[in-house]
Amino acid sequence: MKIRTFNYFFKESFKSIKRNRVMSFASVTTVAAALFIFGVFMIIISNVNSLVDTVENKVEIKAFLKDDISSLKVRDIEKEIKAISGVKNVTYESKDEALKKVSEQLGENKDLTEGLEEDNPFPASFIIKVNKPSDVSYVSKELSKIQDFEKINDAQEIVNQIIKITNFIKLFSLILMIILSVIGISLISNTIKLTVYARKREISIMKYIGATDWFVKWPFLLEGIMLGLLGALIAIGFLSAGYSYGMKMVSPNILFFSFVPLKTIFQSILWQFLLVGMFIGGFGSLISIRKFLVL
Amino acid sequence: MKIRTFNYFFKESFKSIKRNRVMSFASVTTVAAALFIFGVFMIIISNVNSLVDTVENKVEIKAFLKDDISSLKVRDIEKEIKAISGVKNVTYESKDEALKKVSEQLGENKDLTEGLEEDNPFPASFIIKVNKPSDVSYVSKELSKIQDFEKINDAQEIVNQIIKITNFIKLFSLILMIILSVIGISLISNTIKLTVYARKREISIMKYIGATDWFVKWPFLLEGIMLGLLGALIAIGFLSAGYSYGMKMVSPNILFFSFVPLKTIFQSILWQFLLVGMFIGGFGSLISIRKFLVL
Amino acid sequence: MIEFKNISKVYKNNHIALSNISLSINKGEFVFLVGPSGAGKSTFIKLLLKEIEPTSGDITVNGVNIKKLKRKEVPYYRRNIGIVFQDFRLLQEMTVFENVAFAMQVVEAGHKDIKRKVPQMLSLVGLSSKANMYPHQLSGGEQQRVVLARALSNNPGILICDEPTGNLDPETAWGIMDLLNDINKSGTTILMATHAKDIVDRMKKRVVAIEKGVIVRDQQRGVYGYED
Amino acid sequence: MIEFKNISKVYKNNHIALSNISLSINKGEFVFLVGPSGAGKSTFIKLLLKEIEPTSGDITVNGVNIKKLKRKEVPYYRRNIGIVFQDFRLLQEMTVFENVAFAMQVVEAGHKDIKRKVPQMLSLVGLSSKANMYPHQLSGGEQQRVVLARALSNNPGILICDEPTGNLDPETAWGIMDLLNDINKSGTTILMATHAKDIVDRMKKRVVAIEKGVIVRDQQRGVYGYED
Ligand SMILES: Nc1ncnc2c1ncn2[C@@H]1O[C@H](COP(=O)(O)OP(=O)(O)OP(=O)(O)O)[C@@H](O)[C@H]1O
Ligand SMILES: Nc1ncnc2c1ncn2[C@@H]1O[C@H](COP(=O)(O)OP(=O)(O)OP(=O)(O)O)[C@@H](O)[C@H]1O
Ligand SMILES: [Mg+2]
Ligand SMILES: [Mg+2]
Repeated sequence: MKIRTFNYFFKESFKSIKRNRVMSFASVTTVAAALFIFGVFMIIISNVNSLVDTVENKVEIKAFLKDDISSLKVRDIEKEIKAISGVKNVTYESKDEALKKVSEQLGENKDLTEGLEEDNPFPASFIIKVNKPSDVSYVSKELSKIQDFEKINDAQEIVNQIIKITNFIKLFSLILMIILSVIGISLISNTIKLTVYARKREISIMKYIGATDWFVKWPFLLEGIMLGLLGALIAIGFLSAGYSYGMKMVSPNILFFSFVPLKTIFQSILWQFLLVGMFIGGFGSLISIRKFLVL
Repeated sequence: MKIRTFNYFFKESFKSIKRNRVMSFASVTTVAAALFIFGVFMIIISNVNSLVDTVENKVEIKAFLKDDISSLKVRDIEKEIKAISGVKNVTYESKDEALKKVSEQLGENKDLTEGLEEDNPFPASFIIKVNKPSDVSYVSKELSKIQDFEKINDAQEIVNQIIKITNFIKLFSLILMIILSVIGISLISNTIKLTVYARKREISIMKYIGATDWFVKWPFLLEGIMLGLLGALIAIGFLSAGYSYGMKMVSPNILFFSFVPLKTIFQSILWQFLLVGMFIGGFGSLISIRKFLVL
Repeated sequence: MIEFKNISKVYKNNHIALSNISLSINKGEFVFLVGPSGAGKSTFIKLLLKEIEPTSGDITVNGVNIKKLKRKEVPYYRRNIGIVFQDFRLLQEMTVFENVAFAMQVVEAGHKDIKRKVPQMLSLVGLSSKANMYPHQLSGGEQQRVVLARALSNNPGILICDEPTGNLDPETAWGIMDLLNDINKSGTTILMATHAKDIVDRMKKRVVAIEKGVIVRDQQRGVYGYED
Repeated sequence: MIEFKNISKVYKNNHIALSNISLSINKGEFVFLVGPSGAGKSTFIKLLLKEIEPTSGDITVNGVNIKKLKRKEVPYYRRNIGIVFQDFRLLQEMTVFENVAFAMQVVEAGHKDIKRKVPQMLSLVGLSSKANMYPHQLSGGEQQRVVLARALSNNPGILICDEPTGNLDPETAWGIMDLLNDINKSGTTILMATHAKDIVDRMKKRVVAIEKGVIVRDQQRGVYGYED
């Protein structure tokens, strides 16, 4: 294809976008809206994931040491624990610290532990964090092989619960994403179909005066791609603005959780959205134009 | 308007829907998609609200009684508490029950409370549930006027936190709903604009042969309403099916929370969606057709 | 009945299509509007239809100054005017029958009237056998005849034809002219823009010749008058 | 050069538009296609354009059986055929200049060629002053001339005209005919469907008359031959 023909296609697409202002606007809005909704979900999901990570991070195994174990032995055991695969980090909690914790747990009844310092009944323990909640059962089995523990508290029930909730959230987001993609693509391809439909006369005239199929297709393809890109850019703009505004509004109200930073989200969606916008626009054009090419 | 003319309009709208199959399909899909997304959010929000309700329900004030108060006096105090506005219900917790609770709280360290039965150091208390979290501060002030309490524990901080989170969720849903409504309406009105655009020749011919503005508008209006209704019905269908399937899938995995039943959700969305679908379709038609009526 | 008073029409690009035209046509007249391509014939017709507004001057139809018609009144005004367009303007998605019936539905005619009148109109223009075909399945001349049937379906007081025989063979064209003559005799005013020299010459009706936006001739029982 | 061999065309509704037509047209000929409305003239032209396929028979153009052309080859085949449509088929969103330039862009002509050729074509049909107007701003005759300019812009070997003077006044029509005559003399084969009796009679070219889908007359230096 000659370069000047390509230039012509570009000019033609721009002219056509300008000429069919209403329809171009509709297409861009549709792409932008679909991607925006998509983006809202992506942001929600990535925040939920980060929240889930935070919660998962809190899954821990507590292994209570038998009484009268020397601090030298403690260090050996710590090394042993660290060697177990799946263990993320290990914290030692001495008898004194355990007592302090319990008295804090009791809250307004803390007087209860007064005087216990001398004959502290609470055992020292290791608090072991694992990489994934699903590592808990393996790590806990390995720990039970070490003879120095009185008792291993692996909160298996809570862990299972967390695994289930996480899986549920992931499944739900996946399903929702698939549904939204299908809806989005069908909306856009319908819009472009309508654009082509409104120009079928033009297409038929082109065919009569000897235009090849690709000559007819190219401007539509470029137009679709440009509209898709524009829609993607608008969606990205609104998402970024909305998210940073939303974070500012909401952050002071939420103590236990920090938002995924805008930059992280922006980096991951920018190229994805531009590519998806281009693809949707171009592909939508091509499938929409096909049936009008048969003269 | 004559009845036969109205019949004609109806027939005309049906014919036009059939004739413009592609475009009608696009409109219905758009309405259905917008309402579906809307519905997904409504379902999420109503479940979140029910979750929040569950949590809010757990907000309680604990008022510890001074020692040596007769069970007769206790009953008087209970009546006094119940009279405070905002109080939902009141439970009495005796010294024995308090001790049992603490020993349960201590978990594996429950041996600690052994032997304390004889000289129980834990005070009896009233556990007061309030209607709304925001009632806590008033009720707690009123309680402090009763002289028989050693201490009133109103967990003001936790309550504030919950109020903030609830408000945040409500604000977020509101904003999201507004955004989605605007997007939905603009999508639909654009689609209908395209439909009208593709038929502008038809409209101009009608005007030439002496059709009144309303004669031109009616079939489009009816067509819009029918398409909107159809879209709403499809959205309702998919939502109901999807929700009941989703509940079945997910319910066994979640222990702490029960879903809002399908019937409740269905009842609230059915009429809303049908009305919104009708409105969007009809209104979308009318605003889209306006500029084409000027000959 | 139709009165143009000092009508000028200047298009947005400053093209003067009609300049200071005055003309009156009586009820029941048959007037040919002739003139070279671009003379302003279609502009004249569009003004009469209130599709465009004159730049200056007044048009009175049946005693009503159509400049002063409200938006709401325009459709009722137009119902009294049947129109045959130069470029057909048929609804592509409707059959021949439906296209004609449509014009009657627009003016809220009864179902029975429509059922009775449409076949009458179609046989009048010789298209009974094509009633269920779509415009794209018709030849150019057949389409033009459908437009004529549509224009006549509501018994308009005025019939305007812009080049109604341009796509017709002489035989069919004369058939149409005989028809128009009959309609004219039954009282309908007819205004016809045309280039068909032999038709104008033989019909011996009033001829109004426009050139470059000016009436250059207005002749009872006139001829086409341009050398070819 | 153009050869129709036993061509029949039956439309889906079983209407027989052409039945067993055989005809050959030599390079450089000027042929009038005449016949009443609905005779099958446009059908003949559509077959030649490969817009529709014959029900039976073969069409050979420049030695190529067009039935056997692949989908991909059809555009290149069509580029050799200039066509003036009965119903204009101009692009409403393009100016007169753009409409003509468009036809050249479609066949990937150079920018300079386009800049040079389009004004030439427009002045040929007498529309230089309307270059920047849109089709709806033109009179019917002006639109028809734009279509002619478009058809001629790529110097086609064959020029097909379906009723090219139907909307023109006799003077303009004769201008167009003179033009077609010149083009024909420079070697272009011309096939023209028309109802214009005086033009056919005076041009004294080959006349092929079709009636009800059958060739009833094929006459060198013929006349229109229908009584009007
Ligand atoms: N909307 C418009 N804007 C600008 N100029 C216009 C417009 N409509 C028509 N014209 C110009 O006004 C002149 C008169 O046009 P009109 O259509 O009245 O001609 P006509 O007599 O009907 O010609 P024909 O016989 O070819 O149909 C033409 O030169 C045309 O180019
Ligand atoms: N797509 C179609 N389906 C069915 N019948 C058709 C179709 N196209 C044309 N016809 C019929 O075939 C016949 C020939 O049509 P054609 O267009 O060839 O006539 P024509 O000679 O060009 O007439 P005119 O001079 O009026 O343009 C007509 O009776 C028409 O109704
Ligand atoms: Mg005109
Ligand atoms: Mg024809």
